[in-house]
Amino acid sequence: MNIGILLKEGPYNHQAADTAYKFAEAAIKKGHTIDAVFFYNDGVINATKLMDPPQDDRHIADRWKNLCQKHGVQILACVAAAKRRGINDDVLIDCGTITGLGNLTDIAIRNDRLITFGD
Amino acid sequence: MNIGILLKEGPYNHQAADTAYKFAEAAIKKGHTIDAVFFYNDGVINATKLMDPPQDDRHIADRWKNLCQKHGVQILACVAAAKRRGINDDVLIDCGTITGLGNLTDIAIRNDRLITFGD
Amino acid sequence: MLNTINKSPFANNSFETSSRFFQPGDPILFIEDGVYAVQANNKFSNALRDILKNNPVYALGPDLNARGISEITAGVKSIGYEGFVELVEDHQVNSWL
Amino acid sequence: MLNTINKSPFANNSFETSSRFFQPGDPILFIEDGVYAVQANNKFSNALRDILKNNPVYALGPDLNARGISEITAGVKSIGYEGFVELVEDHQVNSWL
Amino acid sequence: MEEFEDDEIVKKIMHVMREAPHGTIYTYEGLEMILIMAAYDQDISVAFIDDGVYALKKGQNTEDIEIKGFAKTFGALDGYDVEKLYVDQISLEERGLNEDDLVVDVEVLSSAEIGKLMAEQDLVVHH
Amino acid sequence: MEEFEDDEIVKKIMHVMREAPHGTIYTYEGLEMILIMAAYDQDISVAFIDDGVYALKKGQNTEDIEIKGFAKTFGALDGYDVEKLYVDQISLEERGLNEDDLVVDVEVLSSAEIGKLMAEQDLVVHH
Repeated sequence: MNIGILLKEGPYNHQAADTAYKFAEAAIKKGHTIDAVFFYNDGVINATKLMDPPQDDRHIADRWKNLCQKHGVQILACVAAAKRRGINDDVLIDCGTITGLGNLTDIAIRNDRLITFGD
Repeated sequence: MNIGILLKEGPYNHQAADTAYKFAEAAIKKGHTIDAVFFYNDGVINATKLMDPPQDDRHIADRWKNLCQKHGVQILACVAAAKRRGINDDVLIDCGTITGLGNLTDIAIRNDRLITFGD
Repeated sequence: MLNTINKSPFANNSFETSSRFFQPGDPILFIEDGVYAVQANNKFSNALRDILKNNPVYALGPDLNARGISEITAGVKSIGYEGFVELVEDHQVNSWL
Repeated sequence: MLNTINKSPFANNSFETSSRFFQPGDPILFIEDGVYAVQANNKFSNALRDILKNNPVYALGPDLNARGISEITAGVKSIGYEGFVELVEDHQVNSWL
Repeated sequence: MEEFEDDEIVKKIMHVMREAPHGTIYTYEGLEMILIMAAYDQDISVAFIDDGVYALKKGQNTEDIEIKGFAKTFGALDGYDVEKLYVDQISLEERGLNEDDLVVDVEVLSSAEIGKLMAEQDLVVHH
Repeated sequence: MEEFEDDEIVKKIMHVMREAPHGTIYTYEGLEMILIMAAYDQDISVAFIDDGVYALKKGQNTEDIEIKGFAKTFGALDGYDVEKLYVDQISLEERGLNEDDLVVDVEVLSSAEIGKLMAEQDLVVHH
């Protein structure tokens, strides 16, 4: 099954980013394809490579990068939402892309599911 | 009167950053001193100079910069909260400082008020 | 102590909870989405009238206007950001989030 | 359609509201702070029992464990992230935020 | 499902507004998403539930909080081919509002009726 | 107020926990703030209200959600000279909990009693 994920909150402040990741991991393990994780609203903060959590904590930006590099999951941040919150190509995580809501619409159309995580 | 402000949510996503600013503006107009605006939790996102909202919208990072440059208001972001969310000196707004919670404690001690804005 | 409430009472329990903690005479200020509490004739009007017996109640005018709330419960006073500052001059602040 | 609920029912009205919209047979899945709704013998247990008459109800086990909830309302099934995926295989998703 | 078919697929997509406007950006950024998806010729509907109904309230003037208002855009959604606007009756009544208080013509439905429409969707997105 | 006096001033600061743990970071980052402020020898108290009481629930195991737990730190706050822990009785009862369910000894008070303590503070911070 082909699945898209829409993530509407930033990392650490809300559990949404964690649940979205754990869901994606479990779906891939069961043989499904995660087409894309699309960051919207404060979700775009997930896309910064400057994230630097304590060593003994999970690294949320690295999770997205790994999903992208190892499993071909597109990691996308909405450009309008990103600009409001100071996310641009200078700080974008490797393998991530800043894109438009048209791309989200394509994701909604071409996948069997689009699942929202937020707060 | 000497006033500190604690801001716990990021710009645009929550009105807290707007209310905090409008309050600070009104307090200064009435002759009070705003000692500092301290960003905590997602509030640290207020401190990025990469913020680039639509031209016809208010520019929240510039508001903080102006408070600092024109009215001597310290603009401070908690280092631990900032690191989790990808805010460091590379993207910090002019006149802003990344600092620790000890500094917030000093602000709480030396001011007549510490007022929290959040969500 | 000045109590501020910034959440819609329909969505969040901050209004209901905070009212258990108010001391007589404490001013209450509704800001941001909190101002929906003072719209006239809604389901919080009775609770608000009870509070008004012991506490002065304010709502931030700019937030009322932004939300198109023109009629507010009798006894509630609409103030601007200057009025907010004046309340802070006289009271410590308890910002219910 | 799978309905997910992620907010504490004590703090937010998403559980109360969403239950007006459930269709018979729709599975309901509580995740994150939403799982407080299924703690045994709390004030939402009766509402939950009504829902259980027409809908299968699940709660995410990792979220229950994180919050120290060991006893849950009878009839509610604790599942892992794999179980969440299985529900998604069978249903479109309505994530109440 | 192949790429070239995308243009021909029309999905039923319902956007749910359940938050109050202005206190958070969800309603506003949700509206931006609706406008884009509508431009892709999808079958869009919008349901206003709980505090979401306040997004449609007449007389909103955001000048003094310096946040961009958007009630007018909701009022003009039919110009973007978004014509299915559903309002939850209980949500309206609980807030002491009626249809005359809203900036646009809507269909006021029971929660059960909106629930049935939700069940027919390919996608439901909450804002 | 002059700089050199700072060390001598002891302010009464109450931290209010009103959010559930783990779903958001407020309780955890709030705890970090409490620990720092306590190190500055301030007169710290913590009030647990509404879902905030869940922060003290026994048996929390966050391993499977991979988020750092912190119930133990709440249980050890007296080691940081934070000894005034107040729990709102109604909040506890509404959640079907009692003192035995909590990781630490607390003072269970009525809302009115906690309200009186709030009125005595120099500063109240909600997390």
